[in-house]
Amino acid sequence: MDSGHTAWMLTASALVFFMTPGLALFYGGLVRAKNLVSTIMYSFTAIAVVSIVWVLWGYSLAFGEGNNWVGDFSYLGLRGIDIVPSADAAYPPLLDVVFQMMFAIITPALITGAFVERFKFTTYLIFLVLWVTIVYAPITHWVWGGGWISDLGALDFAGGTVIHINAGIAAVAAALLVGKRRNPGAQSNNVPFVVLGAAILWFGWFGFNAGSALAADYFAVNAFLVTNVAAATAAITWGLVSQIKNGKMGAVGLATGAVAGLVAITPAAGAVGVMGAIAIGFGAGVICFFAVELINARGLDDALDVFAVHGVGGIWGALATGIFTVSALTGVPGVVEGSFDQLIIQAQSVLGTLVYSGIASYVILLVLDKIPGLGLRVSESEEDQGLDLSLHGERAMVEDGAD
Amino acid sequence: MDSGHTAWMLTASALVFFMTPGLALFYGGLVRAKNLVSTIMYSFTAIAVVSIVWVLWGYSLAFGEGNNWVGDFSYLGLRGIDIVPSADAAYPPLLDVVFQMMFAIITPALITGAFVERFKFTTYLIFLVLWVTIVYAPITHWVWGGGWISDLGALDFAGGTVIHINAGIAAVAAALLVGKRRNPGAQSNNVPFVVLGAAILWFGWFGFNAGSALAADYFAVNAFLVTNVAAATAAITWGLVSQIKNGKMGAVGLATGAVAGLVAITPAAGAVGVMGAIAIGFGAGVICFFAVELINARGLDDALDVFAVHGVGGIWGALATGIFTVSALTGVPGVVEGSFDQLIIQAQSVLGTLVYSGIASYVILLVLDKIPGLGLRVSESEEDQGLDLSLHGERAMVEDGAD
Amino acid sequence: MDSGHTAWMLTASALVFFMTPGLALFYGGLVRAKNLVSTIMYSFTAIAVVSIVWVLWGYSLAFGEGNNWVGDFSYLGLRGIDIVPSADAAYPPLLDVVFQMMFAIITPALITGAFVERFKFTTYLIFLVLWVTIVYAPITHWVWGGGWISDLGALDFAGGTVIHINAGIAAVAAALLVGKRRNPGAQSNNVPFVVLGAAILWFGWFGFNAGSALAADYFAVNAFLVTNVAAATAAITWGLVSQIKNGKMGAVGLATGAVAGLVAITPAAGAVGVMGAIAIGFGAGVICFFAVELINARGLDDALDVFAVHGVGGIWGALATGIFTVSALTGVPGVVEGSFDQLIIQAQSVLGTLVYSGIASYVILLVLDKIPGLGLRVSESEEDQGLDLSLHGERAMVEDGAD
Amino acid sequence: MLSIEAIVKPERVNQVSAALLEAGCKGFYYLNVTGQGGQGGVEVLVGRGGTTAGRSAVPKTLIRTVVDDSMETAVVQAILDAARSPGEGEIGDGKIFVSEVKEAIRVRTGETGADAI
Amino acid sequence: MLSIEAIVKPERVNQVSAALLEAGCKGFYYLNVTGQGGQGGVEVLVGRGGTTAGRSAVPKTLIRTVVDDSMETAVVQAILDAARSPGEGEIGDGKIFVSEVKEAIRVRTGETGADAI
Amino acid sequence: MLSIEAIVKPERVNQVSAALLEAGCKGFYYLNVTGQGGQGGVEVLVGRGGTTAGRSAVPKTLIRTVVDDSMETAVVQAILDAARSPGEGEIGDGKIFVSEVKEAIRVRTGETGADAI
Ligand SMILES: Nc1ncnc2c1ncn2[C@@H]1O[C@H](COP(=O)(O)OP(=O)(O)O)[C@@H](O)[C@H]1O
Ligand SMILES: Nc1ncnc2c1ncn2[C@@H]1O[C@H](COP(=O)(O)OP(=O)(O)O)[C@@H](O)[C@H]1O
Ligand SMILES: Nc1ncnc2c1ncn2[C@@H]1O[C@H](COP(=O)(O)OP(=O)(O)O)[C@@H](O)[C@H]1O
Repeated sequence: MDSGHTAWMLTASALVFFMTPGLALFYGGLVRAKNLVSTIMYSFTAIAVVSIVWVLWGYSLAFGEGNNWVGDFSYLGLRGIDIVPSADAAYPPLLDVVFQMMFAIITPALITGAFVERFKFTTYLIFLVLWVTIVYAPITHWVWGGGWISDLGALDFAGGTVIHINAGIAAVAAALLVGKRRNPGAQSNNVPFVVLGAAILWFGWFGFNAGSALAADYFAVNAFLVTNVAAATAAITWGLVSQIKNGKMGAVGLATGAVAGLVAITPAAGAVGVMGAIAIGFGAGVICFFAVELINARGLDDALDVFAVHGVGGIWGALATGIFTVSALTGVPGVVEGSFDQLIIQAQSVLGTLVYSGIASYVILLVLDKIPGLGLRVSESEEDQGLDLSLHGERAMVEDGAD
Repeated sequence: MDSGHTAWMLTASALVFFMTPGLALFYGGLVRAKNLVSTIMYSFTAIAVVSIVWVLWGYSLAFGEGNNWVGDFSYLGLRGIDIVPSADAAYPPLLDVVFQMMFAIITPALITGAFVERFKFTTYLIFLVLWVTIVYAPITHWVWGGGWISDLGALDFAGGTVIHINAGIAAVAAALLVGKRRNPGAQSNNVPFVVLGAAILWFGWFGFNAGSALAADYFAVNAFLVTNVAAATAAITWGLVSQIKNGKMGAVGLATGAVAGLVAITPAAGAVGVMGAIAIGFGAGVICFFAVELINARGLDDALDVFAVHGVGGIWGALATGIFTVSALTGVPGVVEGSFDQLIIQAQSVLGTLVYSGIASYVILLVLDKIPGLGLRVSESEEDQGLDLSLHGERAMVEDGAD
Repeated sequence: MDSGHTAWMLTASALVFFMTPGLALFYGGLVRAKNLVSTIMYSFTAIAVVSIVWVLWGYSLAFGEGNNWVGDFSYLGLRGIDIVPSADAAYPPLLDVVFQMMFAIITPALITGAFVERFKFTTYLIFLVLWVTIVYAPITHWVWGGGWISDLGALDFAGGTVIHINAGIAAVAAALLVGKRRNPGAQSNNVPFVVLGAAILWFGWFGFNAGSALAADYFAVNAFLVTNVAAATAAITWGLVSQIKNGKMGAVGLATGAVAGLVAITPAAGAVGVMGAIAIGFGAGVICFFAVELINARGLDDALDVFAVHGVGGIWGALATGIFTVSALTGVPGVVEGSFDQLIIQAQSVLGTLVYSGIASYVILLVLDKIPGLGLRVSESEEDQGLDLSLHGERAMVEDGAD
Repeated sequence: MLSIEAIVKPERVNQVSAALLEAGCKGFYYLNVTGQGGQGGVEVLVGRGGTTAGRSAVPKTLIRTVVDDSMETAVVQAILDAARSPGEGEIGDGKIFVSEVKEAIRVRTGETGADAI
Repeated sequence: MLSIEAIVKPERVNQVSAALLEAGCKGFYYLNVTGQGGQGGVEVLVGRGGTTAGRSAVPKTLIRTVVDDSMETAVVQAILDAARSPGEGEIGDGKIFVSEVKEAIRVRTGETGADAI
Repeated sequence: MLSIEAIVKPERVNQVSAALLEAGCKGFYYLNVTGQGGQGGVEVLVGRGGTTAGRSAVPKTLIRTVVDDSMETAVVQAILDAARSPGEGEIGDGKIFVSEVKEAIRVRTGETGADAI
């Protein structure tokens, strides 16, 4: 056992945990004030529900031996995973469970951005359980549990496919099925929360990406560096595009750009150096900016642009990994080193994820919509009143006189 | 010296530090808007005052050789504790001082939840000094400094007795003496602060519990895992009980449930596995929920339910440790492994803490109340106006036109 | 390679990163509500812009061989810095780049406190690039890159000179050139943000100071301890001075005191023990409190007291390091150990920094002011309306009805 | 001149203000208030989610415009149409209050009376 | 119809609104304002806690109800009783302003006049 | 008695309130509103900074004082002077509305009429 690796992985796990509350604030700040509590609740309950699902059967489905497509039930309730590690382990095996749990928590929370301000809370709780089981665990198995994408040799250092493309396409399915808000498009109710949330995401992403080295080694250090550089580049790129187009650079745009950069560097964090990170960040800033425009113009009410940022950003990142990968780091050459092979592999992994997650998420939601007593969408008057008061019986902020 | 252990303990200390500002937000969000600054100040000044008391004499009273009841003055001003560690230490001894300092800070801050919206700030500053000296340091000595509870063989991995039961019963004393608010019960003024505060507490609690392994080892990893699982289980349990009872699940309830789960797992974090954690979390969710109801119905104005959450949750956790302890981890069997011995030891440690802290806290506050010029309670008109303006000369939020 | 040191330096880097968003909130809470977004943007864009400058040429200018005054271009774009470390390195060399990058980000962000509520955003973006290149990188080279201050033997453990005195005097230059606000002095718009921001700064400062040990060793532990104690002492000192002077202790004062204490202990964190920390913290509380008064009375509109807190606090810290340094830690005796030599060296390093940064910052800003199309100051009506709406097209908070 | 004030559901503000402009109002302002009427309040959780309390106060928005006497009927009708919930309307849809204004002055120019509004 | 507005201490709102209902008001609304009167302001810290400044403005709550002319005395008395600080009252307890309302309309039904309030 | 209300730019509130006191007002209050008039709204970014939307609503502050009839001209003039932007004034500088108040009562003492304001 290496206490240094263990120390870093403990820290990284805590950092990734912190991302979901960060996301709660980020998303919460972007919606209308009357849906702030509701938006926070989607993320917060993801922590509560997925943690339990994960230790009971999620981890087993993702990391159990199984086959090429899904794990098995050998680790049900974590039995068979020793608390006391074997002598030659770098760190205790439960630490994998912990670190991966944090990823499983944030992924469905990301999806909620698509359907904020109108999704039924009770149905959402059930959706969480089903989606993690049916969509998240298998795809994790594909990439990290010995499934077909890992066999393919796809590079996905910290989960661009598993987390971001997956959440992004599920968001499209959700936005399609839940339908447009009665009144889409509004100013963010709380810009400081948006920025603080984005900052916590960024902070936690150091654990996400550098932690994915699974050791306190030079991979972790490089991942840390490129993560910061890509996020910074994407943030300022987004800002400058906005400045050129609208004559103004706003904090919401900058924060969104940063997130887009973080998403894009995620699969590449173990594969590129600092120049690759600048390229990936720049690409994320430009591509995701226009993806937001385009998708909004299409009339899909993916309220907080989950697909444009996480889906498109994730796809860009996965492909860019195939473009910019440095063979000194990954052992495989990318397009800039003259080989298109890796790019094609990356594209296959992207496609597989898009197809499976898109269809499976759609079906899950469709079924939930049809089950009597469930359904995806709140009533018109609940939506009008805001979900905070109508579903949760709370107002986000109450001033004195109004007490 | 092991740099990995040192790295983790440094990190854990920082995480535990961060809990007190988290508590400030958590408590601050729960009160009326006119007392937000005041509530934050109670926690924030605890950091300032207790840090100093701790290095001057607090640490010495807690960890000095002393006797079964209290330490001594051998480490006054930390003299005798070498900056440069001996060769065979796992980490520098000052790191113990640091880590323990963070515990000493948050414990009195927890108490303040009982008396927010009406406790005199200047008296509070004096209370801080006295309480840490007279109540906190001795009880710490009992459990971790070689005192009677440690002799007894009680299991208290991360301080369920020292921190939570202790603060919980002191809260009762304080609520009794300071009396009811003129107008108890109100909506939380800021739900996002409540959630953010709870999230910071949760995040920091990984340092609190996993740091209490005092090493980056498998105890730390297991503690990390069970901490998260217990908190998650308690949160969703609380939410579901609320849903069943009121037809609504609110963010304040969920956050409170999470804290109850964190409290309950604290003494058990080194003693139980993941299934024990689910049981403890579930118990915390149900028991603390009804404890809140019951205590409110009794008419004790423990404003932010410190006893119901930290006292009752801590007692449940201490006893549950005796129930679910796995001998593979602790060397002693619990009730589920067929022995009641540990449960009885746990109960004794709970009782000792309740009695001593309850009485000593009561006496300290009583004396402060009687001293001319001090007193516990602000004037009626100060309470009406809100403590922010009347005691601190600040308004939590000032909008433009009101500038 | 030592995985423990690497783990701690990764963590410390993340912590220091988090300080800048903390600063955004801290500063954001202190201004008028109509400038909250704008104030946050200054800090947030510093992260985005400086990260890029740093990896492209900033690091090279600071840490390239060069001469006594400035580095060179040998590390341009980080070429020549190996991702894979040599066998005998304590941690990968890129980790130095990362850790130092976080320092380079926060320093210009600190300056912005001087000119909030009126500085032109587009000019600021250019200022960031120039200032980091022309002022920050050279001074870093002086102290840590083998320049004249390091030759002198000055003690600056974590950057009191490089960061705080440097930012403080640049703030004076900026305040002079941008001129007074139309309406200086107002209540803070959001005290909870001020406190949360200060808490994040404090939390991150553990990475800043203890990370500057560049290892998870006893220096780090001691730095951690004295950082906390100095901050605590300065906070409560500030509060008590305010209590004595005004009969009230406010949260903004306490938070400012804490920051002053953190600033002052920065250069001394590797040189003093806990008693020295109390002395330094106490001095910071008193000196910076009256520095604020004095400077305000002079009519310099350094809006958020950057010079009084970071400049004066930094000077006090640098000198105090010469006074309280313990030869057991640093190998050199301080005034309390009977030697004035170190104090004189410290004074020289302070003076050098004041003169160079003061003049260079003034010239940079003067030039920016004169360039047609740039200029430092927004128009009167933009200032009146608030920079959030006029420059960024965003309102910090939008309530429902106003949507 | 008349002051026409409507207390409406917050989610109707955009519609109501558009309707005012269409009806020919030159200006208006709105603000958030907390109100109680026939609606009997909204249920909220208090404490830690343990109890629901019938709350007497609901977030509303007050929107006000000052218009010429001649516009009264048109403006009132515009508000009624825009503020009423779909269907038959709901309790809580709000109230309109009309009162006299003696004088109006434009700050920029000092103009008074009908010219000022 | 009359509009009765009271500017009171924020901490009295619950009492005042209960008193209004008891006095027979059918509806009311309230909002936070910042006011100055005889009270001369409250002292606040400005800057970094270095200086106290006498501030001219104090948080107050305005509560307003529209009632039938006949209810004037009863409602005013109810407010006076509920809003006055214990003892002899304090500076800052507030003001009540009464003015005429020409017309009231219920949005849901379009009813007017006394039926609407 | 008269109620004099001014909707002004938020950044003018301190000046206007000082002017009111100077003109002899005994009390006033103010609150934030969102308004639209000739100014045509302010441009804001919506979504992720991708698009600017002409917004119809601008933050304004409403300041109100109740005074004796005799003070009307003085108070209106004081507001005009304090609220107008430097130079020739700007669109958005605001409006003043004057209306009748039937009665004023001081909560503390129960005094009515001119004594109460
Ligand atoms: N008499 C009144 N005076 C002042 N405000 C009133 C009065 N009656 C109703 N309101 C306001 O109008 C809002 C809607 O009133 P309500 O009675 O619920 O609507 P409706 O009559 O259409 O059912 C209330 O929340 C309250 O703020
Ligand atoms: N003439 C007035 N016009 C408008 N508002 C007023 C007036 N006089 C007082 N107020 C409001 O009433 C509040 C209480 O007034 P104050 O004079 O302090 O009370 P009291 O007269 O009972 O001592 C003030 O804060 C202010 O908001
Ligand atoms: N007829 C009106 N009724 C109510 N409020 C109005 C009216 N006209 C203007 N206002 C308010 O006054 C503010 C300033 O009006 P505006 O027309 O922009 O000023 P100006 O007439 O000086 O150019 C507006 O934002 C709005 O809140």
